[in-house]
Amino acid sequence: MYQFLYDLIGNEILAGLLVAVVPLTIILVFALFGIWLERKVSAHMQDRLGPMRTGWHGWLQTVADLMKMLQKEDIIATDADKTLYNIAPVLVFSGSFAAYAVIPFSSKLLGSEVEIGIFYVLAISSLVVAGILMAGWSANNKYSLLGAMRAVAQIISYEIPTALIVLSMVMLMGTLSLDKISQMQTSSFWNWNIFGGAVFGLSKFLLIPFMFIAALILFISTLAEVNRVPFDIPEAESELVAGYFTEYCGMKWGMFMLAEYGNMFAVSAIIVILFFGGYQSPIGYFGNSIGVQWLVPFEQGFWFIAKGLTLVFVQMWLRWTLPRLRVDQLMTVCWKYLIPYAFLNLIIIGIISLL
Amino acid sequence: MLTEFGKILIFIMLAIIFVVAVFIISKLLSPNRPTREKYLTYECGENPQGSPWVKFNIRFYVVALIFLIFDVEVVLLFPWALTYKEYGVYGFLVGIIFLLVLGLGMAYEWRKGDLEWARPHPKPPKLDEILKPKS
Amino acid sequence: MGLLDKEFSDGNIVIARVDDLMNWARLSSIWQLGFGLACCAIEMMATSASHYDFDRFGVIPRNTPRQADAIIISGTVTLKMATRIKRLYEQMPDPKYIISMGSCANCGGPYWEHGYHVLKGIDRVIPVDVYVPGCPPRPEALLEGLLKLQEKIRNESLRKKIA
Amino acid sequence: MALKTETMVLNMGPQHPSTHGVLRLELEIEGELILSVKPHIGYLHRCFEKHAEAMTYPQVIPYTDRLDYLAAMGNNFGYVIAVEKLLGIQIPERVEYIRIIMAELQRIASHLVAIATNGADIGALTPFLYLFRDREYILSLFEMTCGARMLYNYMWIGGLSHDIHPDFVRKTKEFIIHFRPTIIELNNLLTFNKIFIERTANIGILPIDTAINFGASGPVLRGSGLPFDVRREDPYSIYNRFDFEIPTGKGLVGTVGDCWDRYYVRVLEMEQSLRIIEQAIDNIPEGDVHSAIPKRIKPPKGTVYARVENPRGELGYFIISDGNLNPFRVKVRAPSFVNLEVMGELCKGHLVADVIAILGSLDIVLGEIDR
Amino acid sequence: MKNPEEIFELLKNEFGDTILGLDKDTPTESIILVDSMNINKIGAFLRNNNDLKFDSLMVLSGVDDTNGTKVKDEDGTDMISGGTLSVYYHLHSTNLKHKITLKVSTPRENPQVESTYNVWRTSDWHEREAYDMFGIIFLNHPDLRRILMPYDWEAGYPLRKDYKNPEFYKGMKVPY
Repeated sequence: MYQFLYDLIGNEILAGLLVAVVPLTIILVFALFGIWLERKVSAHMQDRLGPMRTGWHGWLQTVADLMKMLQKEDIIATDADKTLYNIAPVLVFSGSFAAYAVIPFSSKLLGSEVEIGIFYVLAISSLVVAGILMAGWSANNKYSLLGAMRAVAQIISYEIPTALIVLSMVMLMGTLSLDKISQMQTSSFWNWNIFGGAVFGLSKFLLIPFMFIAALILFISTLAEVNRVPFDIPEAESELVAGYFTEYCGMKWGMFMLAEYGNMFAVSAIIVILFFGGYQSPIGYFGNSIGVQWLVPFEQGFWFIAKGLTLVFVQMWLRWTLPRLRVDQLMTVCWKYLIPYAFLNLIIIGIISLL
Repeated sequence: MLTEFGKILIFIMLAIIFVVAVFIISKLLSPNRPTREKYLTYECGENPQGSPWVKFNIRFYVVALIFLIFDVEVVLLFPWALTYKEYGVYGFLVGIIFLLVLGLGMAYEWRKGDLEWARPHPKPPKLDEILKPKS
Repeated sequence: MGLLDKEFSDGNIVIARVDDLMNWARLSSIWQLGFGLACCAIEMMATSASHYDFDRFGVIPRNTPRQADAIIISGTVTLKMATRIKRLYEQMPDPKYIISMGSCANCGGPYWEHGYHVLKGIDRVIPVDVYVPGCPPRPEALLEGLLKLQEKIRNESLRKKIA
Repeated sequence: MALKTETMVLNMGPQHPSTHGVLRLELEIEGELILSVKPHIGYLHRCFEKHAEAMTYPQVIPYTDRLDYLAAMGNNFGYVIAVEKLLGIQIPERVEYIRIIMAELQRIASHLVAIATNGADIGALTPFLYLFRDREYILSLFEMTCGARMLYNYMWIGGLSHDIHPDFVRKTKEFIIHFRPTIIELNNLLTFNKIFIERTANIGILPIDTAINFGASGPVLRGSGLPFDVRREDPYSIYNRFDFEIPTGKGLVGTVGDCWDRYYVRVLEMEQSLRIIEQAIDNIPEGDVHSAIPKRIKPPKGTVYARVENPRGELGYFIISDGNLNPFRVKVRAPSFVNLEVMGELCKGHLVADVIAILGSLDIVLGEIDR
Repeated sequence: MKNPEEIFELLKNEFGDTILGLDKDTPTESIILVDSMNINKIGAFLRNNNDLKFDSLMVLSGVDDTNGTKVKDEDGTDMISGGTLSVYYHLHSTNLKHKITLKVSTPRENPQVESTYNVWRTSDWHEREAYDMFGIIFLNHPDLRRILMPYDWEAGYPLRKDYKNPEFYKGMKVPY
């Protein structure tokens, strides 16, 4: 993508900018669609209709919300810390958007083919923690302070199981770059990592159960990292009024929402790449069969977004069924269950990969 | 020449520009009527007693300890994970020993009880205690 | 239902169209402050439950006044509570609306004569946009009150709001 | 290694998503642990007792509706029994049966709201809407008989305002058939949900002697293990003709008297109410509901204290009459007012999230706390 | 299972003259009159005695029995002076299943009653409400302040028969 644009306009910075604009639009469109989907999914799960009045089945609802938020007055409390208060949404959004630089939407559409793909994603996602802490502390509100303290403890401690699972996948794959990982899981869904990766042989069948466990642990810990129920303790509506963004109003709060949905898709994209074959289609490409080569990247993009959306749907599905955990139960789940299991999983996958 | 990390920098710059642009648009469109009460901190409709900026024990010691054991370990293990296959079983054993030592550290941590978060210790109200006249 | 459910009959100068767009955005996503006082609050919960579903009109309960557009004063306002409601109303960002639900909030309701601690109507403390009669008003009455508020917002002009 | 930390006073103030109305809890917290809880009430004090002194006896009934607005039938029932005891008049059988059915239907509707808000406070939002859908079913039954959804003014002194609708009996039977599977669905969805149990078991344990001394009643007292129910202890109207058990907390998942027990007692009580309705719905005798309503109600000088088993506990009316048309003094013993006193002792040593679970399990209604 | 007469006899020979009397004539329940200054001792006795075991105070209600003389106030409304305020205690035993009602009277000008805070903890809020509504001071009650009315309400005690509404409270007009 970058090369193609660079030949087109010649100037590197402009080409880089244009390459960056595509994931930004994808995130924006996804956030609009995601918020509407969440309200419709929650409505139909709860035996009601959800937004119906703005456009057909309310598909314009999020557009209306966005434009209404633009008109809301911006209030910064007198004894809040102004600079931190304003920097926090910028940090949170750029933290979650930067992860999209290395996510390959299709073989052609890739922000930057930097070698340490997944390692960079782990590093940049902890920028969000700093943003949340700033938001909570600067608003000088007791509820946002409690929400921020909980968020810090939760996201830092749930990064560890994520890192361990990513480590075990890297041991198998032998590379850090997300693009190469997706390329390894080509042709049919049987070669996806969740079914033991592309190499055929005994180790493939031995790996399948541990791959399922690894996918489950990664899903749970990334749920916690994105603050989704049952781990949405930082912004627990029923206890802390609105958690760390209690004092934010109008578009600043909109940025937190955008970052949350952006994070949700980024996290499900990583699970899709690591386990469900990235942008590879499960049943082969239609473009190849009818010989139209330029259609293949679009198909890959379609498959990638479809898989991402199914995982986002599962996250939403969990939100409207499970109650919320308490802070200390959340920590016990992470330290006493997820980390030891991820630990053992790592060692066993290492042994199997040696066979 | 724009390196790979240069592209990532452009990504982050774009994010910042986008957020600041949205704030500016919102500033243009939104009304602004400051009143004293509007800028008081929100506390469920009450006057907040005392400031929230107090010394807050976020149990940083425990989080830092666990973070040290594991995330630093993971950082060290990434290069090992990429290259251990060339050295066969011995390469693998090197990593495993490193992992087991750290596993020991975690077991010690667990046994010492430092993995406990702020757990509620409920004290069910005993009648005779309550009815003792307030000394 | 087109994008803007209001035809462009009058002279479509750009200001009028931007006004309608802004009004349409404001009216189709009124976020109510999740806050109930008395019996009308239970009726408000029944309205946001599956049978009558407030969410069809884009109304979701937000818990903090900073992110709310409208307060539905559902129930009897006592003197002790009136000062808090004034504080909450003040803390809401600016384009904000008030629906006074139930005769207790409208004018003191059954407690008008001997209620020494009851505020005789919330409009003595905050400006009210829509009054919903009834004790407690049926969910359909509350929905009709919401439609009346949306009607009012549709004919508002953004410039007067900002100026 | 205890870091020296300052305590913080957090106001879970009148406007809070899960204080069930306008209750202010002043929490003194250190980090997340709670040192003390001080409830502040009075934000909904609507001067019921002053109105009762200024109105005649029948005029007070609509005000009793608005005390515990989730169980309006139960409030009417209590007041009406107290005045009938004072007057010493005889009530026709048909009125007794219809009153029992209405009170039990109201108990199910009120428990549905209590369970729904308790679940929603802990984060499970979907059961909240399923239970409100079932409650709509009961509200349509009430609307069919007395025209109102929530506040009915239905039970008059000596009779009823309207007779029941011709196909009320058929509709109630349909409701019973519809409602039994939803209780099982509720149990699968929420009651035995691992996270819900984790959040409510062994939280807010109320031993039995403290509960008695605090005067707690209803599911709060029965959750602690004492099978005390006014319908059984001090039988009023014709409750002694029906057989139903009194469910008590047995500590299935945690210790006896924790939040989960109080919650589960309410679920079991809904089944018992269904049993009572089934026994009563088939043999409602014929008769006129307006026959025993006296034209002018002037009770003799004297005092009466009558109590009724409301969904939240023992609702008592203490009426002093000095012989003329208006009652001299009406004092309401509101069960939520008494149950809320336990809050101060119950929450010590818990986390902020547990206060919400405990408050949800106490199931308070601010209308009758502040009167 | 004891009826009020037996309980009255038992209390009479236990406490002698502080039990003032028993009136049985008025309908539906007989009331034991008790002196206001040692309701605490009587309560403790009622709770701890083995064949009484009144372990639960159902309701504690303040009453303004307007038996004072009516005095015309300067703006024409009548004020009651003299006479008594009384407090009714409804007790009941959960295991012996019997009920009893105590009545305590105090002068209207300086109403003082011993608090039963450390006998039945439920009387904590009931006494605060009686103080809030009638102005009855409960001695050695830990924090006797208003419970239902705003804490800074100085227009007197609302449930007294001669209570007049203040014109304004914090800038809000109180009467209709």
